[in-house]
Amino acid sequence: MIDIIIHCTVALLLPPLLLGVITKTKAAFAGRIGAPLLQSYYDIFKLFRKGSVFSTTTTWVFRAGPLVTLAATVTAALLVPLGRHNAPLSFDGDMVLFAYLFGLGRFFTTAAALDTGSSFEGMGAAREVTFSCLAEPTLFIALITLARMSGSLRLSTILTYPSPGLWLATGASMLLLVAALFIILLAENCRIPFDDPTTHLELTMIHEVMVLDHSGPAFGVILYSAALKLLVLGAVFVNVALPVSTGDSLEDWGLFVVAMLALAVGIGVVESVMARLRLLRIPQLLVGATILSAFGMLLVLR
Amino acid sequence: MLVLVASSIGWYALFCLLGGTLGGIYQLDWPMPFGPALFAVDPLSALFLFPLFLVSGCVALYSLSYWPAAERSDSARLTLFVGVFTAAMVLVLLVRNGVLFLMAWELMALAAYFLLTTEQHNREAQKAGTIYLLATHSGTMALFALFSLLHRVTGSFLLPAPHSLSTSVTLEAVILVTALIGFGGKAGLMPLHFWLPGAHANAPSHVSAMMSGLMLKMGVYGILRTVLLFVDLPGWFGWLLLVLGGWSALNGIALAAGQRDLKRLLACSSIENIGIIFIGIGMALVGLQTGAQVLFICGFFGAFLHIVNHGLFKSVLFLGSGVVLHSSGTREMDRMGGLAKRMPVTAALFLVASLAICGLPPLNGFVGELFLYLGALYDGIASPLPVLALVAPLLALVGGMAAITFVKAYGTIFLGTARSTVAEHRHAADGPMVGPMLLLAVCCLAIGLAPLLLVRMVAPVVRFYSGADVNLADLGGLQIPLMPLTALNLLLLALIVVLAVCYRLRLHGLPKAASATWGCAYQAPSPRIQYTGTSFSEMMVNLVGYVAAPQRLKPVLAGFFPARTATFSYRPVELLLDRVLTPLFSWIGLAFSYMRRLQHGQLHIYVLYVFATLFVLMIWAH
Amino acid sequence: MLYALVLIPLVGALLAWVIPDNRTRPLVLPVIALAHLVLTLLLLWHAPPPSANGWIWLDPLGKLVLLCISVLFSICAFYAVGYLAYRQERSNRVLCMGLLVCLAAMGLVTVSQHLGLLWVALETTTVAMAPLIYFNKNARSIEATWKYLLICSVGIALALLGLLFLAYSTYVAQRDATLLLSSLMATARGLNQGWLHAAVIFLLVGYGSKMGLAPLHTWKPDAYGEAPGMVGAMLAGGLVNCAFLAILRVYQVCLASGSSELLFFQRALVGMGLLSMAFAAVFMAKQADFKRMLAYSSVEHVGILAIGLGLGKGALFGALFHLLNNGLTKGVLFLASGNIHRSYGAKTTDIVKGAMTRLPWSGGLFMAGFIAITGSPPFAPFISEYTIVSSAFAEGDYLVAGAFLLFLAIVFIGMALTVLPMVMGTPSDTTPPTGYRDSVLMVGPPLVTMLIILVLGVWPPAALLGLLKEGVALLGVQP
Amino acid sequence: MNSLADQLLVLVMLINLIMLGSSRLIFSIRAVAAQGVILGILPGLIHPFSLHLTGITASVILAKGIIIPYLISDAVHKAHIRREVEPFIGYVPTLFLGAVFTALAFVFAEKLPLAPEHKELLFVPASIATLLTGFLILTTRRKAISQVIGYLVLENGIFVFGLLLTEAMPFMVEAGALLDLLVGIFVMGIVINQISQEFSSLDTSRLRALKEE
Repeated sequence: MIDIIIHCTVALLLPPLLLGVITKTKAAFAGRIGAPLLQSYYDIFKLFRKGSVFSTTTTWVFRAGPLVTLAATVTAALLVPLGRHNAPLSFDGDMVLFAYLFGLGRFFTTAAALDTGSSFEGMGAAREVTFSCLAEPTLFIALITLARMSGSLRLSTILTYPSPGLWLATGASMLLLVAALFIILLAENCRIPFDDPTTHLELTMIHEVMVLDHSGPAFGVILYSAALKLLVLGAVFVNVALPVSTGDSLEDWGLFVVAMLALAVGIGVVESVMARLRLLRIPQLLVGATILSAFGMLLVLR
Repeated sequence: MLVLVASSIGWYALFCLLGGTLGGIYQLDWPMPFGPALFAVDPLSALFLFPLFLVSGCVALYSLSYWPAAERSDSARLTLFVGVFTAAMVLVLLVRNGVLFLMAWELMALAAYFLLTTEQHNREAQKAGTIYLLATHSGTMALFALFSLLHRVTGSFLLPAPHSLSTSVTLEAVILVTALIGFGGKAGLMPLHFWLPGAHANAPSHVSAMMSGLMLKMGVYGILRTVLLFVDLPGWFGWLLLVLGGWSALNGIALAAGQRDLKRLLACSSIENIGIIFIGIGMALVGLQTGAQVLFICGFFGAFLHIVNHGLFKSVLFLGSGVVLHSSGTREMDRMGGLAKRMPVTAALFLVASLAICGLPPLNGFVGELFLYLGALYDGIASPLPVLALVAPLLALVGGMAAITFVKAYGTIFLGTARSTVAEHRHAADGPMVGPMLLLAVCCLAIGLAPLLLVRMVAPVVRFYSGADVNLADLGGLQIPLMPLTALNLLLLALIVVLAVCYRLRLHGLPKAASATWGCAYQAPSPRIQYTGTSFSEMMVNLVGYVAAPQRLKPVLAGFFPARTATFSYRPVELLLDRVLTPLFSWIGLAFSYMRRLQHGQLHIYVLYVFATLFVLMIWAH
Repeated sequence: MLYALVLIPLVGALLAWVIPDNRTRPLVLPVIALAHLVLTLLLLWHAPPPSANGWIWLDPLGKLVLLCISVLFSICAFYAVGYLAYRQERSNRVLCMGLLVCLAAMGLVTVSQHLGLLWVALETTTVAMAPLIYFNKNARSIEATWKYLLICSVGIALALLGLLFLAYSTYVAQRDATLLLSSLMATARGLNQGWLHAAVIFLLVGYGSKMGLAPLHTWKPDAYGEAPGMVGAMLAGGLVNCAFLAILRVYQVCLASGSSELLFFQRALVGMGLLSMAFAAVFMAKQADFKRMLAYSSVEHVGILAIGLGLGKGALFGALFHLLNNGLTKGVLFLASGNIHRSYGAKTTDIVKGAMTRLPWSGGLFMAGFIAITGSPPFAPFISEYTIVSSAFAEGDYLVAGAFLLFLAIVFIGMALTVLPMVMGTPSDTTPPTGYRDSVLMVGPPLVTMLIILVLGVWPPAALLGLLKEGVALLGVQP
Repeated sequence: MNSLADQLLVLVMLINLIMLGSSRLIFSIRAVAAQGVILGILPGLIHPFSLHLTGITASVILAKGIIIPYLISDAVHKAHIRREVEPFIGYVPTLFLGAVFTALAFVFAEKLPLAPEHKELLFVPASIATLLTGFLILTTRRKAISQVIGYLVLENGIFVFGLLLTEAMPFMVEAGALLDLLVGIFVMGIVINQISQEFSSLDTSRLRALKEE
């Protein structure tokens, strides 16, 4: 019970911090002081107090977009184990629902983007659906591989199963999976090298361009959902990549938060040292990730 | 109207049957030398009858306002054939005599032909009708062979009892392959799908709904019925179905993504859904053959649920496309836009169905796919060589592409602003046509929220195949998460509602403003600047260029102010039809025209033919 | 009573000759036709015993053909009244007489138990048909008539030689030549094999050319294409069936003579049948002239009949039933095509388009006929064709069955590509309107026929099935 | 008697060859008439006398020797043609083919068993040879009239064989056959007249409008 409360608390409160850490890391690389770590919280709060502008072309779909996305992401957050703790909700095949909830969110985000009638937003939406479509199989292959190792179909079991021992036994395969998952993490969250959230040219953006027309509380919701998504997918990655357990529940929670922050730093580092890929290259990278995960699966079968 | 009455009677009958023992048999002494005319209802036919009565009833209601008898002169013909079509499908499901089955089958196919060529003066519809008729009749020839072979094996024209047929390996293979050609062609399984997009696109929309939602399923029914006859099936058949299903699903949706014609898009997505159904059947058969019960159960549940579900949401989509067509006067999505403001109910229902067809929770499409995923995942952890596990990433890819397709369709049609003046000026309102659509969409949602309802209905069918009771709660360590699914779906809906209420309250206290869409500082935006559906899916279409292979005609631009006539055109190509079948036919036609010189009009050579025949026979007799 | 079958039409022919008025003369046709139909039904109900010398008797096979002919003729007769009202510009005396003489001869064919008499009657039909084909009196119709006359005459002459061979084989064996069916069958086992063999070949080629089996069918497209619709119907539904009856008689003799001869005959029939279907398939593709297309369809169905007979066993039922079905369906098609021809003044598909719009009834009937003739349920030809296929499968003749289905499919494709644009679609604006309108007399008869075909396909009367079974029994299979 | 019959049959075969080689239409018609007369005489030579036989002899001579040739030459006169058989293949090759066919006829006849009293006679080879000649004329000649002549020769060939059975066959059938032949030729004559009116020629190679492109 305590775990569930902590789960909810962490899931609800931690996400914006991750964004702050990433920004801070990037600022550090650029030799700037950068915004405060808690800047994202401020942003979101400020947005909730702001008025909204709605385009005259939009309909209720435009308004529903952020809300459905948030609802779907929150539901997904309930399914994924954070650290060594089981998720509040868990059943056989919950990973399918997990993946499809993101799909639902994406459907609404992109539909909302199209609702504005802006060509830029349409462009972003097209990219978003295409890239995530290519990313999806990778996720499933990786999850099946992990499921096969753990012999279970529940995310909670699958993702808490990896251990240092497993790493020692099937290192090569795990490495491939982690690489694939990291690529998925970056792609799904629209980070460099797939997308640059801070760019100033709408033509080259993916996620940010889709939400150009949102304002006020809705935009706050979007920011928050994005951060939550980062946390949820990050948790999947962290669970596989850093399978350390202290044995004590509370210490494990601490460990998880630290690991997530470390992941945020890692993302920040990647964003600082890499340039954004050309849009045409992105599918190739995603297919490459699929191949990596498939190869990892083959190694497990062997 | 009559169809409506009939379908309600059918409903009543179905409920009686569901309430009863599900084993009604009615026998009629047919004077033909093919044995008695046997009609029976078993769980398998009941499974198909359920969406059939539901959808045909809704379609009948819909057509009252879609094709009003007062305004359209051809409505008598249309209504007649809708009735014949429905009746023939019911017959197909009920008869247990091979010859009668063929009769009902062909009646259905012919009625569909007349339905889809209702618009007599539409050249494209005529062409599509011709292709359809040729394809379906050739498929019927395969069925001639199928039922003749069954007759050879059993010595009777009555369909053998379930699980009673066993024969030599070769004959079994031939029977299965003929069934696959005959029924698979009707179901639109690739590569026999070539007739489908044109046919569904050009029929009146409610007919398309019936063809796609119901008639394609008859092909599936045929395969399921054939499979049911055998004592044990050869292992390769399940795999073959699986591969064909996967191939259809992937390529079907790839084709759909590249379409610009709304109804063609829906038609191609039918190919995809049929593919998914066949993946399920293939999985179940593989499970049956290898003794993996979980695969068997998951495969069949997935397939059966999807059969019903697809019937529901595809009907909503086609009916919705009819409303859209009425109001915009075109099928080309790139000329539409902004319809959601003028017909909010239709837009909402279309959205529900789009979500369902993408398999997204909390709608019914997800339930069927979930079973398939579960089967695949279970194979992934349990089988020594988890080939079937690949179904999961495949379905994920297909699902992703479905999302592209339907975001594109929904976004370009209903969202944004009207792209052409044609779409703008037509009279448009929701009208009474949305009633039946609403009913179907509510069914979609109900099944999505409480899948147990449908699962209960489908369970007897699975039991029919396995011969034993199915305990979904525990399948070799796997629990089918129906209750958690309901809970989570409700949670999701509740969350959405709560968020919406909060948001609304929040907005209430804040300043609001309305303005034009942010055009990135562009000062003179026009509706034509919007992203088109074609551009939306272009990236994906390019990735799967081998199937969709659109033809692009780029104008050559010369000078500083190129002529206005230079336009860019984009046309999706049907690979099989345009690149293979049409050239093949013209080649054969050419070969035939050489052979036709035998009839050259010279009498004395004709006399020579007579004597040549005489000589040949003499020599042969020797 | 059997003699009345021949005499009534002859009296009618005489009447037609006597009546001077072009307008009232055609009325003789329906009167005689009705009398003939009533007589036929009476005979079917209660057949008189064989005549004294055994030459004349109506056996089940004859009954079947007689029924088909009589029904078809009645339909054509009523149609003719309507049709000839449109063709007042020329005398219809020869046409009416020819039709009636032909009916008489065909009646004689059905009751002949003596092969020689049968030959004479058949030759009479050949000659009587010639002026009918020439009704339009133009260059094309004369060419068609000439070709028809010559090829059929050569064929029928060969058949005569075959008959002589057959008679000689009895002569060699028992020093007493006979062509009486019953005595032939009684002594068939002792017949001289060599002569019998030669006889069978000549008879097959002879009657085959009359029936239109490929490659002896060359006259068919020309004659069918140029003759008026109802004459085409009588050719395709009457003459073909008479010739087929002759072949059935030969089959009976073969059956009685033992297995080797029967086997050869059956194989030859199947071979020629498949060849006919193949020819038809090739020639029907892209056929621009719809009447010629119907002719090739007739070639195809003659092939189906031959295959059904050649396969024997269960297929015999199909073959006999198909005889009836094909005759009636062809009747509908020819009559409807005649109407369309009248209405457009053309019979090529580049001009004839959208008949369903211009002539809803005739166009619809043509469409229905097309669906029926290609073996689609719920019409009767489906039943017969399917019986033949399934029996081929049942006997293990996979090759024959496969080829049969393949050709059916090709024929369907070819025919559909001609028929669909012609019937469906939009009429082109350039076609000048003609005086023709669908009238009861010109649409009613084919409509009735279509209904009969439908009933036969769904729920045939038990009496007919009993007749078919009796016929099958004569051909050696006890059902 | 039998040797006389054989000689007549040889004559029949010679007439065949003459017809193949002749270029004049009227001459061919006369040759057919001659053949018909011979055919009329033949049954009397091989069968014992009877009323039936007389009837046949009389009617055959009447039909084949007089009426039919008359009908044809009438048609020829009406169509204003005298000569030119106009073969598709030259006379010499046709003659050669005719010779080959005659030889073949003998071979064929050898294969078939004959009743003892017919063993010595040439009926079967003569019949087949005449049949084949008729066929040759039918396939190689251009004029409609020539084709009718070919058909007649064909019929004669069949009739030669029929002579073997004259006794056994009922009169009615024979009469019917003859009558049919007569009417057939009559109708052909009418048609020929129409052809010559319509095309102002009897050249059947002009009758080629009805064909598949």
